[in-house]
Amino acid sequence: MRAKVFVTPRKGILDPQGRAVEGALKSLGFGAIGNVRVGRFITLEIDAPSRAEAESAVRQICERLLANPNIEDFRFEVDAE
Amino acid sequence: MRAKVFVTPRKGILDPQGRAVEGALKSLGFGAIGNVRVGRFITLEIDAPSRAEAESAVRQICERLLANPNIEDFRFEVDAE
Amino acid sequence: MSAAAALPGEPKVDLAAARAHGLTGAEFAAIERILGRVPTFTELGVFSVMWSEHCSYKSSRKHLKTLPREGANVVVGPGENAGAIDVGDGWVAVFKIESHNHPSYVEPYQGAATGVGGILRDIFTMGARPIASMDSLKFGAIDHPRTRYLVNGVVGGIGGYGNCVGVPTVAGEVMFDPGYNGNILVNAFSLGLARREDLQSARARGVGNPVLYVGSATGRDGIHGASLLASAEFDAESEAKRPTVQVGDPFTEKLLIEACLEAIKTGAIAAIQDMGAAGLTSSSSEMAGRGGLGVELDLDRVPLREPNLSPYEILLSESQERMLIVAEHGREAELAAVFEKWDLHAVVIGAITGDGRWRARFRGGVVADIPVAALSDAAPLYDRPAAPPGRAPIETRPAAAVARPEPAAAMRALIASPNVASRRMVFRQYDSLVLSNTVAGPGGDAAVLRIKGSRRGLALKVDSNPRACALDPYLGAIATVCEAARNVACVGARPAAITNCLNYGNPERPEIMWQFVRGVAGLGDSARAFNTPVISGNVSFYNETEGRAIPPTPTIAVVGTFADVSLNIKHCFSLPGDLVVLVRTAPPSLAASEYADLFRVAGGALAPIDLVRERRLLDGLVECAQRRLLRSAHDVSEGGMAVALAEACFDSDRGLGAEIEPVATDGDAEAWFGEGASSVIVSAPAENLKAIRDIFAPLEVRPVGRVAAAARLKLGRWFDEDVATLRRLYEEALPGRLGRHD
Amino acid sequence: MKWGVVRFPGSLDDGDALWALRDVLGQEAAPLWHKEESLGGAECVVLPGGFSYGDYLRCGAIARFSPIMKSVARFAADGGLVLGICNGFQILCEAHLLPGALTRNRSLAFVCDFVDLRVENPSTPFTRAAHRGETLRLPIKHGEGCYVAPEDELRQLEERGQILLRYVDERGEATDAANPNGSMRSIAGVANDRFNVFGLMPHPEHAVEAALGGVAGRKIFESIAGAAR
Ligand SMILES: Nc1ncnc2c1ncn2[C@@H]1O[C@H](COP(=O)(O)OP(=O)(O)O)[C@@H](O)[C@H]1O
Ligand SMILES: [Mg+2]
Repeated sequence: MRAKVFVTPRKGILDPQGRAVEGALKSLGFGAIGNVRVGRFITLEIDAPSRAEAESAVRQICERLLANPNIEDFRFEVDAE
Repeated sequence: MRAKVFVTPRKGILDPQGRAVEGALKSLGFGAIGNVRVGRFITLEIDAPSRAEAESAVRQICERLLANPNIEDFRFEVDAE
Repeated sequence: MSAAAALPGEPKVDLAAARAHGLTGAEFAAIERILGRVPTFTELGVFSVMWSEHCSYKSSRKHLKTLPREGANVVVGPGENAGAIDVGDGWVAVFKIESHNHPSYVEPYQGAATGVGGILRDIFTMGARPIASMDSLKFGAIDHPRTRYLVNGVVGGIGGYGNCVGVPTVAGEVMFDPGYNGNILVNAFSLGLARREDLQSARARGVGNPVLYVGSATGRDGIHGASLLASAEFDAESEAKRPTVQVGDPFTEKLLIEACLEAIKTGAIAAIQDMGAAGLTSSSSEMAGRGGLGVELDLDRVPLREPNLSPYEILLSESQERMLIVAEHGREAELAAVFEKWDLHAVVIGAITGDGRWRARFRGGVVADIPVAALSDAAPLYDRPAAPPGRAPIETRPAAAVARPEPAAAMRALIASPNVASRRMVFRQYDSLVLSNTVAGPGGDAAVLRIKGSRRGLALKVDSNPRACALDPYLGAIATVCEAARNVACVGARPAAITNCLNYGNPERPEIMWQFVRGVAGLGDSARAFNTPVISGNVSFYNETEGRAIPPTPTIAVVGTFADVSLNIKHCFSLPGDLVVLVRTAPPSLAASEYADLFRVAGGALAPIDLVRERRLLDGLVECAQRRLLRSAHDVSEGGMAVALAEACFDSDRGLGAEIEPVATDGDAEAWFGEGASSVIVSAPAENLKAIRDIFAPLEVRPVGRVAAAARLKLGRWFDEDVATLRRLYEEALPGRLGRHD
Repeated sequence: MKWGVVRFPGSLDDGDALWALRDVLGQEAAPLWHKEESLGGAECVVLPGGFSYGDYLRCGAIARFSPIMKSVARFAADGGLVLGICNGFQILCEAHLLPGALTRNRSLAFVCDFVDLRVENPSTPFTRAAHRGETLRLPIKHGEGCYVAPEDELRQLEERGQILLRYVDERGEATDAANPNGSMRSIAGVANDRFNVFGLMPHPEHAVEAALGGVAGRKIFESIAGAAR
């Protein structure tokens, strides 16, 4: 199965990358853009007997490694393929 | 409108981040996981008269700023909200 | 006669295919003669990279042979992966500089990063622990639309890699010039330290010894990358044919450094070499070639990052962070254990043979079978025609089209000009402290490193002077060597040896070849005069875009030694009341100066350089340091004496100034802003003046003023400015032009 | 006193910490390998600077799962002294032995420079050789040193005196211009609420010799050595 994980900076946490992108866009003339947030996008393949088990493994992985709960939120999707 | 952009390391390009995560997961006992690729996930808000125009702006932004065409691919979605 | 069979579905090999691989008709005929048959497609690829300019040095070898390579202190000269000199107490310093110009233009971050990775591997493959790096960077005009992007990428990449492997970047140089708009230069230097008895060789020995592959798996990275890119001019079309970009993995490099140095200690390694340009092919054939032996590789055992790489791809891949090791027979397991400790896997992929052939097997068949010598010594050698351009390139600017600026305004403009202003925004992004050897990091003249457990130390600096080389490639090369050596002597170290990276255009054009030949002659003459042998180096040709070559740019790194590093000298004034003294070999001129460039005035021709006087200056500086006669010494370079005096006041803590008497007609541009001949600004207690004069005689030694307690810089009657104000101009110029970083 | 300096595969300043402790300060110090669990009887464990496991994901994210970190966590729970420098600070935060997190510098660029730091709380085992308000000049070199924590956490840190060091200007004030990485409240170093675990971004081990960056860093090591005695 394939999983996609989205890790985003938690609201209220400074996101200097997002700010830099926004600044660069303004100076390139893309004025109508705002609230840029830059996070991580992780894809992986997982072997699991069921979708539910795959989901539980991916959740664990996110909590333990892929996201830092102090500063980041995560979301994920698992597709059988 | 809101846009989500997914930037991923291009196929065939070395992805040291993905490799490092995979190695860490293996040593944490998540053996059933493979082919980890780490990219970026960017969200932004965009003011545009139509969805088509928003899409064309986001595409431009990806090409010019968000993705490095030498080593990355991108994909995006625009949702009216 | 050899047997190597084509694989099903492989492209046909003929003259057209050879040409597409960058080989000439004559070269293709030579290959057929050597093999006694048409090469396989794999073999064609192998010949094309090994006979490329980048790997074979076919246009430059003849001239490089004229350089002085020997000296009492030389332990390893050119020929191995890097040169080495004896620096005392049983230590040798191993160093080299290399270019990564084209890859950095295409993909600045990864190009520069992998350039650092590559040069580090050349050092630790010799058994030396890398302890310091330098970078020499040439960008296009500062306001060129691509410059900002390239600077950020290149500097980010150098820092990103160097910082993560834990090797401090301690010095370098940055220049902006429209001559590099379409072709930047990124030259990376690295230096390592080893105990003399631990030095390794890349000379294979022992028929039957296994060949081990260690490090990252092989992917399709840079196939026909560095080697072909560096051998063919750049144009819009090649942008489309871009090979897969190499991505650096500094963490794996760090593991390789530690594991290789530990593995070397076991004594189980017979030979070791990194897989650089032309990866597996060049490393295996070069090791076998040096040892006069053969090698057989089993490509099915090569660790792959993705399935289904062809033998052609496996052999030519330039994936980073890979090493090839010839192990002593029967000791593979010992080595494997060391690599396992560092989470790396050593895989046996072949063996050394006695038949002098370079052979590769794949899926049961032989895909390449070539005499080793054909890939190394017997590669083509050219004596390309060299001729000066029809017109002497002296006056490229309209003579005095613009009135010279008022001197105080000129001073302020120079202090903030892109080629003079502080490089802090660049070197602040580099860890210059790790390893605890950095006595003086970036910001002064040369970097100073101590050698732990010894009183000894090293000084290093890299320089280039393309403007002078454009006026006169011979004198320009001499001026460059003088500047790098002077920077090293200014901190009190004795210049000991040179490494160089010769960046030029297309050598197939006689005027470029002439620039190159003259540059090598200048380098040779000055190296002989200073008794600083050239122990390693690199040639980068084809630095052209759409037929326009870069200015000739020999980049020179000089390494100096201290018997007692505690005697090193800083570049800043340190005590009010000290005498400020100008020491120089000849009067300055505006030729090839920043002043002439900035204000578009005619600088005139370069004056001849007297290498005996230059040597006197270097020796004098070292002697003054040893006798503790000086409190500071600073080399006069871009911007001339006036700028050098200002820089000597820019020390954050002390807040000193200087009062300088009129040295010439007030505001005379030649005197204050002239460059060219070697000049040094020193400060010293007044009572040392006589001793200093005696040491430097017959050079001009001229007291010009005093260090002042008040933080103002006064130059004659024409300039009087607060040091803090000047410093702000100096520090804020580059961040202001390139985007501020905080 | 006996020190242990942890060596992860990507540690870089481990040798520097050992050099500072052993060769300069005359302490007894030994490296501790990340794959092992023994702390070798160390009375203070140092987590040095570097990029523990490459740190491509988040600095310190992977290191916290190493065998040695299990022992370090136990050692800290028992009241043992733990000093995390730079990457070590990042690891301690990731391992929840210290509050907060370290994120990309505001400038998005790596920064290597000397900074002035104000000692905010001198009554801890890590700062007792200094006095309140004293300024220490130490080098920093990091790309991810921006300290962040939720507001209420910050308030608590402040109230309990867990903020030990702040970035300040030459007049000793914690201005925005003197903040090299955008850290909240200019925080350069924090301790846990039991004051036996301390993490800081600056590198005291690179400031123990006059010829190489000053001696301000000695204050930290001397405090710890004194506290253990
Ligand atoms: N790219 C760079 N990387 C590291 N240090 C640099 C770089 N460029 C310049 N520096 C440092 O800035 C200082 C000034 O450099 P430069 O102008 O080349 O000096 P000089 O004119 O004496 O040759 C030197 O200490 C040099 O090492
Ligand atoms: Mg220079």
